[in-house]
Amino acid sequence: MFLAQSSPFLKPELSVSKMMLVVTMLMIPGVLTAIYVFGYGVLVNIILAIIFALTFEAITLYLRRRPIAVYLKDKSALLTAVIIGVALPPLAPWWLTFVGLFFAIVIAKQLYGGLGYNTFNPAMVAYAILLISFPAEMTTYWQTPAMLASQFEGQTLSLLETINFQLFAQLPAGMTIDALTSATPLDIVRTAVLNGSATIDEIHAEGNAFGMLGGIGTEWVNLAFLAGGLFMMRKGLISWHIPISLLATLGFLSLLFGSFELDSNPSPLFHLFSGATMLGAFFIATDPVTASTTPRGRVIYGAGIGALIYIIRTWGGYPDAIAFAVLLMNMCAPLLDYYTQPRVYGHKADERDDEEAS
Amino acid sequence: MSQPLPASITRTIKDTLRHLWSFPGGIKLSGHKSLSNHQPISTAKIAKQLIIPLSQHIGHASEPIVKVGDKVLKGQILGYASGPVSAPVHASGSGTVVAIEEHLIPHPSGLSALCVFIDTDGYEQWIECSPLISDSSSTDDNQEAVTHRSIATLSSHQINQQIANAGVVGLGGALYPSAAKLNTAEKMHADTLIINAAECEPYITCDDVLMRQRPEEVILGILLLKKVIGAKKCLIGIENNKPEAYQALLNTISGYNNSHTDAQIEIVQVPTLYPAGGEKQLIQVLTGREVPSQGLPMDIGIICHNVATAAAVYHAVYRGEPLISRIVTITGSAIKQPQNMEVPLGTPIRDILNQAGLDENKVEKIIMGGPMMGFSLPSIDTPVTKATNCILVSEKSELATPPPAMPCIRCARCSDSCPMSLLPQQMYWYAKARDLEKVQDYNIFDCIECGCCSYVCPSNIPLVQYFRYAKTEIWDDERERNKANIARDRHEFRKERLEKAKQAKAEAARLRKEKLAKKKALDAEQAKEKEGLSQSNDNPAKSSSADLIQEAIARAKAKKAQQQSQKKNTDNLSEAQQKKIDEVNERRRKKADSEEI
Amino acid sequence: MLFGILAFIALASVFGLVLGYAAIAFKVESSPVVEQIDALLPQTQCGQCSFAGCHPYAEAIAAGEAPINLCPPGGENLIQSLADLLDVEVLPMDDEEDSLQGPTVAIIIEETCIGCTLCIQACPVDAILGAAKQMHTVIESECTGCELCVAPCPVDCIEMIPVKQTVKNWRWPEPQYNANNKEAESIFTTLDHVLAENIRP
Amino acid sequence: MSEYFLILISTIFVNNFVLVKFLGLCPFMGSSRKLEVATGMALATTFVLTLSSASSYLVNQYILIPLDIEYLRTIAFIMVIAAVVNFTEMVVHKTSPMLYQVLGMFLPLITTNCAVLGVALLNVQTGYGFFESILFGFGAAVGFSFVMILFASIRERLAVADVPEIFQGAPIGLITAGLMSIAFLGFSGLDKGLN
Repeated sequence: MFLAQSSPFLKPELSVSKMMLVVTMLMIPGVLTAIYVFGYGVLVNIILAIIFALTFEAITLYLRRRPIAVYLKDKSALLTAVIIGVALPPLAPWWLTFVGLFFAIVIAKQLYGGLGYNTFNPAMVAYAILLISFPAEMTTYWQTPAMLASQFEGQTLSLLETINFQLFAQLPAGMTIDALTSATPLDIVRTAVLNGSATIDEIHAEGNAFGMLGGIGTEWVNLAFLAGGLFMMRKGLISWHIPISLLATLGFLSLLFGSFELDSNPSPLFHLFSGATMLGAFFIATDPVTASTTPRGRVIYGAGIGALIYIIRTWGGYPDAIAFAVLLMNMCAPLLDYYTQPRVYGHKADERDDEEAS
Repeated sequence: MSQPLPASITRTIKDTLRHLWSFPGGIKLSGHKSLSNHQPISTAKIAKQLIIPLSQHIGHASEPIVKVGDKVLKGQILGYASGPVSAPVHASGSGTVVAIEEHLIPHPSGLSALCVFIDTDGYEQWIECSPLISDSSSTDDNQEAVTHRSIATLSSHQINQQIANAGVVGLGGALYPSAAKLNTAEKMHADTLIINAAECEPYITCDDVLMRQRPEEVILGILLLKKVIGAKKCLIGIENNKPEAYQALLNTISGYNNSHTDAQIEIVQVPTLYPAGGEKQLIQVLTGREVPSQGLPMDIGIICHNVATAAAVYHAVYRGEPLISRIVTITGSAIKQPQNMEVPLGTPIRDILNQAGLDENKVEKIIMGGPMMGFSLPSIDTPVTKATNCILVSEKSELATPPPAMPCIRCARCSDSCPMSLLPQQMYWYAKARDLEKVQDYNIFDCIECGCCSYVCPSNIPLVQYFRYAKTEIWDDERERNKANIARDRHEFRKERLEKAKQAKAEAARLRKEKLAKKKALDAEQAKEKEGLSQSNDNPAKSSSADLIQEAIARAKAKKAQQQSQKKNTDNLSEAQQKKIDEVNERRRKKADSEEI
Repeated sequence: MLFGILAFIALASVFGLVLGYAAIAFKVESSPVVEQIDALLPQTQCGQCSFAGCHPYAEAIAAGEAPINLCPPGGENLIQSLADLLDVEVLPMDDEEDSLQGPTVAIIIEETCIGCTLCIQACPVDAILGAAKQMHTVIESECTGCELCVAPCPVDCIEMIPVKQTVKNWRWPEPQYNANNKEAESIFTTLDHVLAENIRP
Repeated sequence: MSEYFLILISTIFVNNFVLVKFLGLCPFMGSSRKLEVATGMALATTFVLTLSSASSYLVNQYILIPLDIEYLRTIAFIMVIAAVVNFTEMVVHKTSPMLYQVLGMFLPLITTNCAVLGVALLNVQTGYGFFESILFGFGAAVGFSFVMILFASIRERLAVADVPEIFQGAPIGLITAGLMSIAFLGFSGLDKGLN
């Protein structure tokens, strides 16, 4: 039997499934660090998220009459689940994850046609919806980082106790949720600056927000994600454009504005190594489906996210802004793609402008 | 002959000093070239029956001038060139024409085309060849100088005529009649001749072995090409994975360059990066200049030919032999003895595969051309044509059928690897939606179909096939539109004709009636006169003739108006549409001469 | 109250006058949309739209009297481009079955033809040659495949055959083999499919 | 100066007319199938909104208030806007066919748009002066144009996506608009934070 197929006939090793798997694998250092810093809740979140993600994916694929096995095997849902699992508050109740994954997989992904067609980053849609709908749960269930737990005589939960709390909202006797949790560094700084209750130096002195580089606890998580991300870049799984331009813009803006009012503006390092900056820069913003695809477009896309992160963190209504910044730039991606087309071989540089003018 | 420095040394210095440019994208591929490039060029056995397609080139198919039953000699013309862009076809063996009918040809469509069938007699009897330069193989001390002098005595037109008569076409894959290309180049005063010896596709080694084993033919062919267009500069671009071929050419060139400074040929090694052998890419790497979109290399004073074409030119001029055979690489892991074979055109592919040893248990795919740009053969009973540079017979593990295409995840690997800086992801998106206008906005006609995008796609999307699909759909739409234009004209014409006929009929009827009326009136008048009444009858007659004139004028006016109101499709076009049409026309004019890979 | 109404009326009249003046002063002739539509139609003059040719159909569309989906030879592409031109919704083809056939041309079976010229009179584009009592023949390149000549023929000697596929007018098939359509593997990859598709009688 | 800046930021991002105030949804959904059309619509809206906030301010300040007929404000605004826009359309049609091709067919459409009336009424409610009114109208229009063009570019992509059949067209468009709206909530508090 001869096969009629168009050239080329050589096939490389890489596949979507493999790409997704490797990216997920490279999140492991960050995930492990997060578990160390924030306790077993992170692990429970991730496992719950994976279960929910695959279930929702399978159900919607079934309803849409699409081959279930093929699309479950592409592992894109897995990656989304892990990102949501890490991004949610470590002690988030199970239904938060459930609602989040529903919006991520069913609304933001499958209703748009599934893998490759979604306009918005599913994980970030979930996060933003949860943040708007359940602001209390999303900000209070942050377990005190391991570095601070001893200092504040905070209590920690064992794995079983964590599961018990997240699934059934039962704490071991004598423990209160307030004792277990504390505000995130970004939150502390923002509240202080907004209320004018403390200057940066005073927060420093208090020692519950600033670590060596960025936010206490989160700086290690950020470093781990940075390592994973750099490895991805080295392997050619992601191009440098988005993460570098994102981090550069964020750093530059915090440096620029930080040098005016030192009292109310934390250092660039704090911005880069707090919250979900590195996770966002390397694993969320680089989601190829929702990002811009042209070289110039990717630079603008990354820079836009970086700028929005700084703007919303500093002047906006939310302590961390990865989700909104990514969603806002997701919206711009098609337009960016359209207006940043590279010059095609043999065309003049200003040809496109001519076409538009005529 | 003073020789201060050995030529090879000056050459090496020049090479290292020469600035090379690069093209965007491109991919690194493993060459698999050592499979077939160590063996000497073998000769194919003459087949029992030769099947020679009449269209082995871009442009009009040649018109057969032999009849069934004719005896033909080797090298005899079978079909003559039927237009400005066409090439003659010759018999590649002596024998009898047994049929001129449709037969499966090597084409991705699996369609048939008109072929001449020759039952060979085995005598291999040549017709009389008339070379322009006699190729005396006597070991003259200063043979190069002699050769060169004799090239100088020939006129450019003379050489080109010989090339045209020999049916030489671009053997790199474009199949554009060489004589027509040289003609245009000469008219446009191209000053740089670039010889494409890159051969960047994996597996193919036919140019490589040609250069290694017959460098003399290549160089003399190049000198001839240079003479025809009067080029000042000549660059040979060769990928740096062919050191032996490079050395062979270098050794040959140094002789010519030393004896005649005006014969200057520069040979340049370019980095091995697919598709460095694409015409546009090679020009970019060597000169840093870009061929304008929808344009030709000649627009920037460059003409590009393949090494095999140069060798064919040599054969035509020095031996008077038409293009009736070519070197074919037979390779792949399902071939027992991979090799390069000089094959008479028209030989069934089955024959040469058997000669090279086909491992039938292993065969998975049979591809003509390379794995990046070739196509799978519809049948191995198709003949070898001027386009057949390589037959790649793979086993299953070698070139697997791709898994089903997943949706595009917009990872942009395709656009990062595109040597033309296109955005395959966007073109795919719109080709899939059949939004042909948008696809053209994204410059689909700049795509050279090199296959880099499909190769790197993690979703296994057959991008190149989508682009080919979109291109052929666009051409089809154009044909439909042209046809609609013709149909409209004819319909309008018919309506006018019918209208005229009707008017003529009505006119005739009216005239008849008038006559009758006049007659009646006359009769009546006569009767009245008879009755003795004196009354003038001029007025009615006068008025009726005035009416006639009025009517005639009105008719003429109406006709004029009708003619003016005749509309064509092209009358009410927006600027953008007009622009597109111009583009299309431009493209059509130049399409034929596309890239040589 | 009354004052308000009066003031309002005054205001309205002023605007009315200004607009009325502008309507006269800045009058603009509109562009002929009929010709634009006609340029898109395939010009088969087949009358399958129930109008007497393409131009009348274009007039009807422009006047809003006919929907845009009555032209089977134009197919889905035509509907799409008409929808774009007129900025209306894309409609499904009125008669789905007809649009599925590929392009055809008429041929006259020469043995049967009696030379009655009826088909010549029917042909909207004068693509049939012949004279009374002489055998007729179709100019294949001019035939639009409208089938108008088939019915008048008294001896049924006109047949519609598909346009012959050649290497020049062959089109690459759209890739069908993807994750959503795995069954397409056999269709897409085997050459039998290509052969069956392209070598028509 | 910073006050004007804040008006712009507030109307473009924080209180975006379409995504946060849900005004002008009709053209937002209706003319966003193609990027070119949406761009034309956006430009036309910018034009009309700016013009109408200026004219309605003038009518309010110099006709309605002196004559003490503010209770006729809504109807008066509708009339003024309709008249001004129609007049402009005719002038543009006659004088600049190029501009007419971009704006022309949309001008009459937006005349009756709630966003236009909304801007005029909000201007009066907030008690903006002449320049502030114009700025407010312009900012609202820029915000509208911004999301309109983004939305159109997204919808062009969606048109080809493998969206489940029952969600094709308007449904997925509305879901997209909803998600855009959520993204725009990220700007909430920005006007206060900047102040």
